[in-house]
Amino acid sequence: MKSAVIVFPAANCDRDAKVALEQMTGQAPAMVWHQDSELPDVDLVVLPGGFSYGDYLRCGAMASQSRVMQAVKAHADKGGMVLGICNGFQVLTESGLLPGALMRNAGLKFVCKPVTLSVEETQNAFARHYEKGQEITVPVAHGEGNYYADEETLNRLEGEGRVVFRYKGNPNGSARDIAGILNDKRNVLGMMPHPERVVDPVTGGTDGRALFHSLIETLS
Amino acid sequence: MKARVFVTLKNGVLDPQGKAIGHALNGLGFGSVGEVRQGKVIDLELNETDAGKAKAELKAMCDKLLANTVIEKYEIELKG
Amino acid sequence: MKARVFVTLKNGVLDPQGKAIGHALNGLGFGSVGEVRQGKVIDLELNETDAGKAKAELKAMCDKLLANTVIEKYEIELKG
Amino acid sequence: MTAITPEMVKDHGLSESEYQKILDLMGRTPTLVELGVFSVMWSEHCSYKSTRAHLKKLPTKAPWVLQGPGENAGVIDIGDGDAAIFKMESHNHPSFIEPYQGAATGVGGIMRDVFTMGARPIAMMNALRFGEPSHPKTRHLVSGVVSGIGGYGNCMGVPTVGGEVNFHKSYNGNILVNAMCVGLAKADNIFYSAAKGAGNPVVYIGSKTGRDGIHGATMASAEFDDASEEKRPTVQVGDPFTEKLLLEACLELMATDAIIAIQDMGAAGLTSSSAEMGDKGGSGIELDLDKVPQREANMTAYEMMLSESQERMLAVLKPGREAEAEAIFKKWELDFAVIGVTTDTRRLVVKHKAEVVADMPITALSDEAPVYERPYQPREPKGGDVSFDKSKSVLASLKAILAAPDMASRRWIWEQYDNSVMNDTVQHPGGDAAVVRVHGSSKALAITTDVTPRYAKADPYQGGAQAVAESYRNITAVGGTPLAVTDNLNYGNPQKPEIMWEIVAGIDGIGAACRALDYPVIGGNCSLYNETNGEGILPTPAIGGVGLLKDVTKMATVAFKRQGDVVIVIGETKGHLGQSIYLREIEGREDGPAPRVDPALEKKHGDFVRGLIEQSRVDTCHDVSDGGLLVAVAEMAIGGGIGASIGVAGLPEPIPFWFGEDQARYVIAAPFEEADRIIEEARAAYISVAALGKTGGDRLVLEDSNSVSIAALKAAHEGWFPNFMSGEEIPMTN
Ligand SMILES: Nc1ncnc2c1ncn2[C@@H]1O[C@H](COP(=O)(O)OP(=O)(O)O)[C@@H](O)[C@H]1O
Ligand SMILES: [Mg+2]
Repeated sequence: MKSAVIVFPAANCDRDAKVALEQMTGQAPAMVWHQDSELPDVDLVVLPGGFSYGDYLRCGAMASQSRVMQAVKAHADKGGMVLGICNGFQVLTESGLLPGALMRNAGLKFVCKPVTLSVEETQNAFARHYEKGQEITVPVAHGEGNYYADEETLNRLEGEGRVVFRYKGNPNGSARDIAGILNDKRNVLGMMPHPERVVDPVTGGTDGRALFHSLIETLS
Repeated sequence: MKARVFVTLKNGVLDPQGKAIGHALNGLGFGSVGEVRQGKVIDLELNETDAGKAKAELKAMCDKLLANTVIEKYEIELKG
Repeated sequence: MKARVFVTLKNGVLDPQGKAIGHALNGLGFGSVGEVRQGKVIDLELNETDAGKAKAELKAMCDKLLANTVIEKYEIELKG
Repeated sequence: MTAITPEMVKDHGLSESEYQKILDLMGRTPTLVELGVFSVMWSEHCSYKSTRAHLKKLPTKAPWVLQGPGENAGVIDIGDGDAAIFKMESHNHPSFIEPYQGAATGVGGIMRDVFTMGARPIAMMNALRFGEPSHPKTRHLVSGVVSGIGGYGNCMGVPTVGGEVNFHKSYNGNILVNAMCVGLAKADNIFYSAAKGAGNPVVYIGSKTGRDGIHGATMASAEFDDASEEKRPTVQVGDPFTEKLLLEACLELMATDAIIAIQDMGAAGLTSSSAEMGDKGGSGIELDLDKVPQREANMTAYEMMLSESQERMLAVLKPGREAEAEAIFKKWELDFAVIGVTTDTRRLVVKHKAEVVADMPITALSDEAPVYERPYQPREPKGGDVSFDKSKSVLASLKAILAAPDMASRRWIWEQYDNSVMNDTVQHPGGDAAVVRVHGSSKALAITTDVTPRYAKADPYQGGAQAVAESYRNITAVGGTPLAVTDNLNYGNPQKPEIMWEIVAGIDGIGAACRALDYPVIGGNCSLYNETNGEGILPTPAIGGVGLLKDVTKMATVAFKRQGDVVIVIGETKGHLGQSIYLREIEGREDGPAPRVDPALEKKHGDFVRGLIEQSRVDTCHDVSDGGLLVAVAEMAIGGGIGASIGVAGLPEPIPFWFGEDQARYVIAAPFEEADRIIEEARAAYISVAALGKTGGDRLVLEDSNSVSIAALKAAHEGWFPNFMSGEEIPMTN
């Protein structure tokens, strides 16, 4: 599986994403600068977590307008896989690749802690190595992860099996405990928790590995 | 010309920050305070003298970047 | 009565957000945009009919909670 | 040209004799710009004029110390060509005035100190002191400071992994915000601030200069009174986004060999960075202020020289490398300008609008800065009453202590900090020391900050020594070898002899402990004049310690891990109740002498415990500090969600035994056979050791009789902070 990580200014989890991909796939991802207008030939594009553009104005807003996002959209349109983690999820909603919006946490505070997620859907490229209903522990670290969409959109997401992860013990007020969703073509996943932080037992667990395994299996 | 853009949450979208402010004001003894909503104000200097053009440009800026119209609405004010 | 309070950074105080927004707008091709400053707008419902009293109360709220006058200034607008 | 009046001299915080010295050094009346430069360079903050003579007594050397005090941060060798670079610094006064921005810019400042030396920051710590919880400002300050630290650190993508918090009325009008940054570099690629050589370009990088915090450095050295809250000068606003770009751009430039010297612009911005770089390099510096990137129109030379705008650096490049450097900064969309040149004159020359506005010998700003041997007046260390009500229930007291403001869990704070970004945090906040892996290796750094101000008040010497000892223990308890410390000496007004004595004795205590423990001081910061309306804070010499774990998989943690482990205390329990949490929380008195530190014993016990961890014989360990033995055991039980049954046959006085704060102690837990061997070995080494009981169940059972559920202890411990803060105002972020 060939992958790329987009480097937005101050999206500071780009290295974490790179290390996790390297560890899981045995292959270093291409690091793509936000001002590049083309992507290398890859199967998976990762929009990493962090604070692109300082999260100024709105999280992900400025990054969604950067040049490279045109290429990411084209990649997604062609059916290429896109994974947006945390700030990356925010970039995906801001750029319209995923529906809804991520608002300030209901508790108004940044929250960093391991949370329990239930895997809701496994019939997709990102979660097939999990079991439906499986509970996994993955950390969150965000100030604006409160997923919002109108009722109709929420119903559609649920009806179409596009809610992949749900919180058990909602840390941010997210609608219907949503932690991660797919686009309608099921090739774009956005999630607030950080799977790349749980691939190494020394630093917090291995519950994120299955996500990468799923992608590797799908894409190679 | 100068312009001011207000970006506020749409009606119906929950505003926990506004609520917290209201709560805090009540707690400080400002009993007359009812609902509170918080938004953003963005002041811009524009190198543009035509009001019509300025408005159109500002609208484009809002749609593209300044507001997320899934949750927010905006108002534009020109200040001569 | 309804009121709107603007809380903005004092002149001369660095506004990183405003700076970044201006930069982004220029980058998006809005070349006419000069300086940009971002602030907060707070809309309040007040259970008070006397404009003078309302103003005084709002001023107290700003001084006490809504603004940090070390770096911020505020404006109050009554909306009938 | 502006004539200098006695009022202006006074407004610049210079005494008459200091001004006379300036006249002598200059041989003429200074210009206004020169007066401003003197005032900041000779301020307490920059010149350490009250403490310099005493700081010299601290031990600063060891074979692994690559750089001691005197640079932007200290550097230690951690093997395999790796170096750890760290420093701690205060942002007390700005944080009291504007808690969010004050704390945020404090974080930004200390990060720059570390990355200016070529290190990538990998961990942040914060040592905080607030007023009493009941004080009307406390909640607002806690909320603002914590969100400011998080706001900046989280955005930088550097994990904030620990710290400490105390509440005490002496901080009601003067909180303390001390931030520590630890970074990693290659030992052969460290950058220093000595601007050697003449004719080299001096370049400015980062944000533009505005009228921020002008005279911040002198403010940081002036006492607060009620009026100053009104006429406070502007506080700087932090821009973590720009700092993140600055970090990446600097590291990129540092990967080339274009840099001769580099230094961040901290307090007193352009003035102190240029003067210090010239001083260290034995060169002169000529600046042309017209070239300085400016945020505001019509800035004067005075304003530019004294501005404390954040996120800026000054560097000296090899000639001809400007374009290469500029390309890097342009790529990161940062300002870059050649604003001067090094000379061989040893003078700082500043030009503005084709006029020389300052021309002064650099040594006048450094070597010639005043040094004071301020008089000090020893006070008898506190003795006094440690009587207590013997009828009080031990377990009820335990529960109350676990929920006391100084003892309750700090989870409410650390969950607002991204403590796992960079994916190398091995031990998160909540343990004795944070453990952060050296990226790509199996070794790790252990990091802690410590001081017990109430001890330092009762006995400044012992308080200083105890801070070092506790930091040594915290690192040992996770299995680390303590290597070096940075200090942050927070005290009151040094012009008062009784406070000056607190400072002198504190430094002596720190020095003695560091010497005995082979734990040198490689950097530090002094924050004096921490008083409000003439009342000093508790002396607070915070110690930031760093140690090394060679194999991170052997790390120990506080939490009980198995049922049936034997709980062992290492070190002697005499039952020292003086200045204990017990006396304060249960008896309502801050009384008695501080516990005494025996550094030789600390070393002996520390080496023993660390040996057990390194040999993989012990994975569960907690040092005994605030609250004493029973609190330590309870924290281990809460951490693991496993109870214990403990007791000691024939205890004459349970209260001092369980709550006394004797030093040099650890609690460990190990399976039965291993425990037996450990006890035997300890005895053979003449180390005081005792088995307290066994882990198991879900209750803490004392002397086979009374018990309390771990769930109840946990609820008490976890509950206080969120309950206290629930009356909180809204965090004022964007
Ligand atoms: N301000 C803070 N930020 C992050 N973590 C903190 C803070 N204050 C305390 N902690 C964490 O809480 C735990 C307990 O702190 P403390 O009681 O000071 O530990 P110790 O007694 O071992 O020195 C430690 O892991 C510490 O790092
Ligand atoms: Mg400890």
